[in-house]
Amino acid sequence: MDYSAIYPELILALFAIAVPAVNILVKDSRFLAGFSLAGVGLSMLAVVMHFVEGTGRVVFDTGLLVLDDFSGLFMLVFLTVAFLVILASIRYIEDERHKAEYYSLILLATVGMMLVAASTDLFVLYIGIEITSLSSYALVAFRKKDIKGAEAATKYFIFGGISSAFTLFGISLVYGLTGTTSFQEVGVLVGTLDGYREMLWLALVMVMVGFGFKVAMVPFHSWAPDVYEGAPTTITAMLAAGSKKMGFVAMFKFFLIGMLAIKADWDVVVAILSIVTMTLGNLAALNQTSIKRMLAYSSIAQAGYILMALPVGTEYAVTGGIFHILTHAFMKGGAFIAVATLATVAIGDRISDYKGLAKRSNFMAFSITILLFSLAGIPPLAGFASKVVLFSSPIMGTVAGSEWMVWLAVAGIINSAISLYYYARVVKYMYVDELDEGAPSERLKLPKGMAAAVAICVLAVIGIGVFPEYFIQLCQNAAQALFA
Amino acid sequence: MELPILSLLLLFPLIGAVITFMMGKNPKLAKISALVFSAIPLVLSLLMLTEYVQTAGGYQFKESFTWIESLGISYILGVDGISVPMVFLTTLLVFLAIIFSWDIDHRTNQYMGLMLVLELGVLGVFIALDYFLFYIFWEVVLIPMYFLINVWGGPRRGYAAIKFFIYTHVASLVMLLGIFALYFEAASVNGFNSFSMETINAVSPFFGNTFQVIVFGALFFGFAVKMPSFPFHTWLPDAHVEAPTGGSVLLAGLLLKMGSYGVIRIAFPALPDGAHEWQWVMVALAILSIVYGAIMCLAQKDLKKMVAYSSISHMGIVMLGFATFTELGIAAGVLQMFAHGLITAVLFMMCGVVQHKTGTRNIPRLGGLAAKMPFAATFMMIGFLASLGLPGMVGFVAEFSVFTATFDAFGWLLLIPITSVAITAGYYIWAMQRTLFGPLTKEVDVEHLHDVYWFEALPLAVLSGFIVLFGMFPALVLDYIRPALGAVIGLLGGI
Amino acid sequence: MIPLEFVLIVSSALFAIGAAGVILKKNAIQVLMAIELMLNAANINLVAFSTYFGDAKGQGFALISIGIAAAEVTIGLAILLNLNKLRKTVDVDDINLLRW
Amino acid sequence: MDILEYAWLIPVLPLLAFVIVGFLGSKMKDKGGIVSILGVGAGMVIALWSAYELLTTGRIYRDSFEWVILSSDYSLEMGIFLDSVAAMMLIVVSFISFLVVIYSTAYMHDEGPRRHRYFTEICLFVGVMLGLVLANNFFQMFVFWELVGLCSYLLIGFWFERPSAARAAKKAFLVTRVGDVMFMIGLFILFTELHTLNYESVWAALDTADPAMMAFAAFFLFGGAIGKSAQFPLHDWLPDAMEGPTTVSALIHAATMVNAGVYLVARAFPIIATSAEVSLFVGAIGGITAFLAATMALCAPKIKGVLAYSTVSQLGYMILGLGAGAFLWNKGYHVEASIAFGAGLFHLMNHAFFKGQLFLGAGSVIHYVDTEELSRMGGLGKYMKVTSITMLISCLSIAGIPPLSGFWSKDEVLSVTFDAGDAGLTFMVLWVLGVLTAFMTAFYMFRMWFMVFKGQPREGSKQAIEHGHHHEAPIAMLAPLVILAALAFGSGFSLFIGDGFFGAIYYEHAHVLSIGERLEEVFTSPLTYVSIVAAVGGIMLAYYSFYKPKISAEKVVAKGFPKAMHQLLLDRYKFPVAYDKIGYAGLYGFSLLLDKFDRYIIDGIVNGISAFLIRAGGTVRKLQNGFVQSYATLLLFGVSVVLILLYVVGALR
Repeated sequence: MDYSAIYPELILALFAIAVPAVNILVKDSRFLAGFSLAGVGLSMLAVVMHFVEGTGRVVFDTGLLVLDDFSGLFMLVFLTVAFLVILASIRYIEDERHKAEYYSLILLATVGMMLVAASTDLFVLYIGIEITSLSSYALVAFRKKDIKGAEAATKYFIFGGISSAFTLFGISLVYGLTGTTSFQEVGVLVGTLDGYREMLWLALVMVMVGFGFKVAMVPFHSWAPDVYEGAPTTITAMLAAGSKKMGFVAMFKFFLIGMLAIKADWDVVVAILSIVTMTLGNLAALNQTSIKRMLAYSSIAQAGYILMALPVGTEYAVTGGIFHILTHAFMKGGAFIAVATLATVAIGDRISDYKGLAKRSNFMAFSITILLFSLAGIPPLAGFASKVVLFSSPIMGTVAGSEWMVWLAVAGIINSAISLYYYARVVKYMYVDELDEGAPSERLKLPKGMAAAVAICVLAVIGIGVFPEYFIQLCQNAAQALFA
Repeated sequence: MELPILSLLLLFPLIGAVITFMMGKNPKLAKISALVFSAIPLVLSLLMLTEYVQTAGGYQFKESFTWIESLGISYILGVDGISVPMVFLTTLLVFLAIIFSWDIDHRTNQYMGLMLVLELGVLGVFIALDYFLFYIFWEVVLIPMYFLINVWGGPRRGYAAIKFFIYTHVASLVMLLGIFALYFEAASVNGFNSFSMETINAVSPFFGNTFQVIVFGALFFGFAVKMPSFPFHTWLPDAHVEAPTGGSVLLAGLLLKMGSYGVIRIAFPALPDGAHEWQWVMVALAILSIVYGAIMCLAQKDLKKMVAYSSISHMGIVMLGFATFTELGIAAGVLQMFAHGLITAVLFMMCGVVQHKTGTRNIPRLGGLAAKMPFAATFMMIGFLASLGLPGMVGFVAEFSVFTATFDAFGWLLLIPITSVAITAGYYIWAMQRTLFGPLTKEVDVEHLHDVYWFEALPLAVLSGFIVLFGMFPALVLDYIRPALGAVIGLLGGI
Repeated sequence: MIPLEFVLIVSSALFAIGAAGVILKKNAIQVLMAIELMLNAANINLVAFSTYFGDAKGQGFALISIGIAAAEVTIGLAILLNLNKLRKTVDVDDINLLRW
Repeated sequence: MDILEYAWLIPVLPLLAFVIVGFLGSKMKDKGGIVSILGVGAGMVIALWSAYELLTTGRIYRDSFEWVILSSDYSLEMGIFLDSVAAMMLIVVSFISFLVVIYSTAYMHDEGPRRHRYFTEICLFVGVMLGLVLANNFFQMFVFWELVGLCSYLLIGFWFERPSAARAAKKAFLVTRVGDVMFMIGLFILFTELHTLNYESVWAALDTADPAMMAFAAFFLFGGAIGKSAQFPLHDWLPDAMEGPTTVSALIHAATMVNAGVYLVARAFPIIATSAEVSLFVGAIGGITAFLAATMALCAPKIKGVLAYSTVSQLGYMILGLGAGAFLWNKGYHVEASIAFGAGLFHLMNHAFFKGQLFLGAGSVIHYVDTEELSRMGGLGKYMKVTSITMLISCLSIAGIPPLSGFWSKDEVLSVTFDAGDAGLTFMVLWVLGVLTAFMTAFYMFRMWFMVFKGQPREGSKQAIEHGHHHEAPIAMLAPLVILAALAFGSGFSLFIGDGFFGAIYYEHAHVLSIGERLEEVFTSPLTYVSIVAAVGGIMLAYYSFYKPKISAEKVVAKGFPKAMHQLLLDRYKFPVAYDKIGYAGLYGFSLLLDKFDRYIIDGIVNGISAFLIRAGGTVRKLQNGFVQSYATLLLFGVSVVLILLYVVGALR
């Protein structure tokens, strides 16, 4: 039996299991981190091999899991995120116990995401989501002494439970309506179910709840700010950059393969949801005092942008969506990791704590500026490049004839203009404002690993921004693979 | 192969900016490096002026490389008679502004670096021939200006900076949507993706009418905010009042030009029908801006705010010239852009000088400066007189021709904007009477009132020289502009 | 044999009860149990449909999801225990440090 | 060699002096006085030489180049167009400028370093004024027109630290600017109608052009003249302009710049003549101005004030003459028209001389007594012989006593106005006004002269005399006085030189008369005696009220209507108030209103939007109340909403 399709998942899963075992032999936490990094690296290698060999679409025997350009790309994204998070965590969780479990959980969560990316079947997808959810519940609660962490975990868990229940129920309905759970077959069959339209809608919405919960899509978003704020920042980074993206993968698969036949039924509604999502996220972010919470809301807004790809639903739009997911992983992940980094050198997560940061660490101030401006979509940064593709897709649709799509683009640009306000505010604190009297002013000594993680993100953001061609290609192939 | 002047024009400010930023330790060195790296583009642009073949028309010094193939985006640079004067203006003003800011002692390296970044952006806007590239430079300009206002600005700088940043950002985003629409429409005509201006503008006749009207609206909004045209102008006075002098000089001298440049370079060629449908809106806004801006100037107590509003009025003249759709009008409009760039630079430098020496820009509190600082007074008068369109100074011919074109195109409608000629004289002469003449006032510290320093006098002198030179020989500029207009006029259905 | 509708009605009712419980119950443990109800409602559906279609896929999946649910409960209880240790309460109305 | 080939040097030499003085003057010991004399003098030599050439040969010299090509069908040229009219202007401008510059070296001596600025600006003025005269097209004329305006502005504000001077300068600039705007409009009309602004091309194109538009063009061009030549209702800046140094008043505001308007009317004469209405308008403005200004001069308290009003009044005469001419031409009386044309310019020349002289004389008086108040002078005759006598000559000349120059030209103007009266009754009225003006002119000039030079010394002159400089002004000041006085006496005799003035300066039809014929024509017409009587009557009245007080002016204006009238005249018919009302109350007030609008409405909207968004952000944020169950509720609620949406949209589709 050919396992080549699931090498990446297998490798990572094995490492995930191995980490605690290794911990019994080697106590050194750095080694653990290195070990898990190696796992991530190997798994990445496996994916990259697939791209290098160009072995198109590889199917795991019964066809529940595939490795193609789409899943491969997302596996890379998830693995990169995991890599950065682990890299950043080395210092961040130094003083905690159970490091082995921490790393192994991160790896497990990643495996879950990869399963989602690879799945061709609702059930498998559900399992993948659950694996990720369960491990991230634990990760959010990882700091056992931290009240906020515990609260965040509780909320995350309860909300996650509800939404997964919804999803499961929805899936059961889909199964009941079509007698199958494979996206392809569902996609073929939904077109024929005119009698059960309403039933189908119910199923669609219920499934959407679970995915919407992951991507923090309004009205299933309310957990996100609290959890993002309460969780250990590295984990927040993973949630924002990893599991959120997993939600999108699920949505792409479900809506654009499974429900494409009845797109006309849901596209406007999803469009409305996307607009509401981006608007609400941005508005709420406007006057936050905690940078983590601000970033949380901003990532709700970003989710709104990416959701655009669904109602537009063209290959070009999906390319844009995937591209923005890709860049957002770096921007948001980088931003949260930067916050975490500063936390390790006793700079709180109040925005006001960043006053005159440029004086104390030019590198951090510059990196955060780049990341935030990229989030705001200022050229020539990655965020701009991806937004260009994403926002232009509804215009393409409009020019092609469906006028209502233009409002998506309009809402998009208005929102990114609004978002500029709170991003620029942080920048102003860091660069324009001077340090308060008596505030510590010595230069910061940043932990190497975290700095490296941040640096990687910044470089990626600039690099993708200036030379997006290759990445756009990747996303295009992925989109094609999705629609294939 | 001959050297890629345009790429070098962009390269040197970039390098210079990086180097200058690094000189946090040594302000003196930072200033010098900024000076050098702004001098090189100036030399290059002079070289370009000589190399450029006026009669040839079309784009020259073209460079073209594919950049983002899958989206049809390429790195295309080129200049024609419209952009050549702007490029020269840009390099000149940045160079002089850097000299003028010689006494900046707070975060000198950052200030100078930002100036160079600004130069990079503005130059890029004027020489980019790819819509995507154009937009990138267009946005790049915002960031240095945001910091210039926000770090070195006046008391309400925070408000002004963010207002400028977001207001113009909204405008450019709307413009971006318009560009997307153009891109896809052209793609559907051509059958292949391309952001190249020439490719898209070439097929503009095939664009549907309603399409053109809507998209022109989007683009024009973007440009009207930048110019700025009534009623989208309110960010300008705030930005100017708070900005440091060097910033104001570049803001009024160059950034506003980007708006009108966009109209002539993008909106007209790409959407001729749209332009025709919008003609009366443009005319109305232009006339409103002219008269409104002029009258607003009368009311201003703050010298700098007055100058800011005068910019609105004068950019309105540019818009009016363009809106005639005649060769005369457009040529005059472009000339007016150039003229306003030179003149307004002098005016804002003078505002800076007054602020510097007397500690206030409040006209009623000033008075009798001519007695204590004759040179400053002379420069101020040159600036004011040039700005009110005195013959022999560069502004006059432009203004005169715009109004000629207006009468030619719209007849007696001219009577409304022409009033501004008198009003403009009114507020300038009145301001002169109250600031330069009469007895010295108590508010001003008479003892330590000092005439202009060398680093202030030098740029002012150079600019004044150019104002008179081009005032006596407008042909020097017009001969670049006129041959280039054929393309635009042709698309607009003229000639 | 029991018609499909009946089963569906039961499962829907169960799901509704669960949802109501989630919203109304103040004790986090009870909320957790309510969630379990919702999950099981889904499972009932799965089983019912699979018998209806006569393929085992559904039942197999139901089994898996029960397993997942079990894991979920475990983690949930762990989290709540830790919460109880820190805050001396599992009342959902007491936990709103994180807001706005 | 043909001197006209070098005519371009005429303005260039003074401008050269301007540049030299401007940059190096402060170093020179006399602050550039000599250089200016040389520059202006050299210019004058060439000017007079070429004028001689032109007037003797009667040829016309043209030269031009394309200054700037604006577009395929619009281009602006710069050039030289020299005919007899230009020649006459050249003589007047260059010669008087030269004398004034010489005079200034002495008069401005006490100004110290400031003379540098003075000479710079004077040289600039002379240069651009000559450029204006040389112009071969209306655009070029406008360019220099603006520049002379600038110089006038600068020189009026020479003592800028005096608020009054600063204010006067501003007023001069702005009021004339209103005229300039009209001038510009006129240019636009011509430019767009005829696609050229060259004098001759325009004149040639008139027959084929749209008469209505030409009428508008004429009207607006004349608007320019109204501003520059201080005609009603834009006349009020000139009296204030006396804030400048007296030399400046003499040169700019009496002899040269203010004539530019008349010169413009002369150049636009054919255009004006195309429309009877506009011609009538021109004449009427001229007549009204002449009359109003004369009335205001009657009781002007300051010596320069009297002269200023008299200038306005005399300019009115010139405009009246030209207007009458245009009207006559339009009505077909071509010969009379050409005489009228000549008459206006004839008066321009004569006036330039005697008014220049009067101002310079006034200058030397002020130089002597340090006051401008007539009421503080008196009895200076025996201390300033030269000044008093030369000024007496000019007074007689301006009053119109034969055979002095003023008599000839004023008489001509009045007679052509009378002729025009046949064609249109309005001109009859204007003629009456003209005669009354003549009477008043004689009166106020001699009122001034008596009050200054005769009677008992009042305190101003007392001090001056006691402070014991019993000597006249220096020679540099006296020489110009004498020369100008000679011209004020004799310039009228140009009627009898060669073909006579009207043989040289005319429109289309030369009007050549032998001396005898001329004298006959003049002294046989009853009109001549009317004006002579008016003049003599005026002098008599002045004599009896200010020299041998039989009539007391004070008593006359003590009460009743005369008092009110007197006050009104001192208030200059409330014109300054009206200007301020328009300027401050009207425009400035409106601008303040608009400022509020800008602040609170337009900017208010902008700020309102952002404020709204931020407040909305606050509310949205508060929705996040931290209770997980409310989140769950939101979720359930959301699900139902989405479902409903699906149904709604499905229904709509």
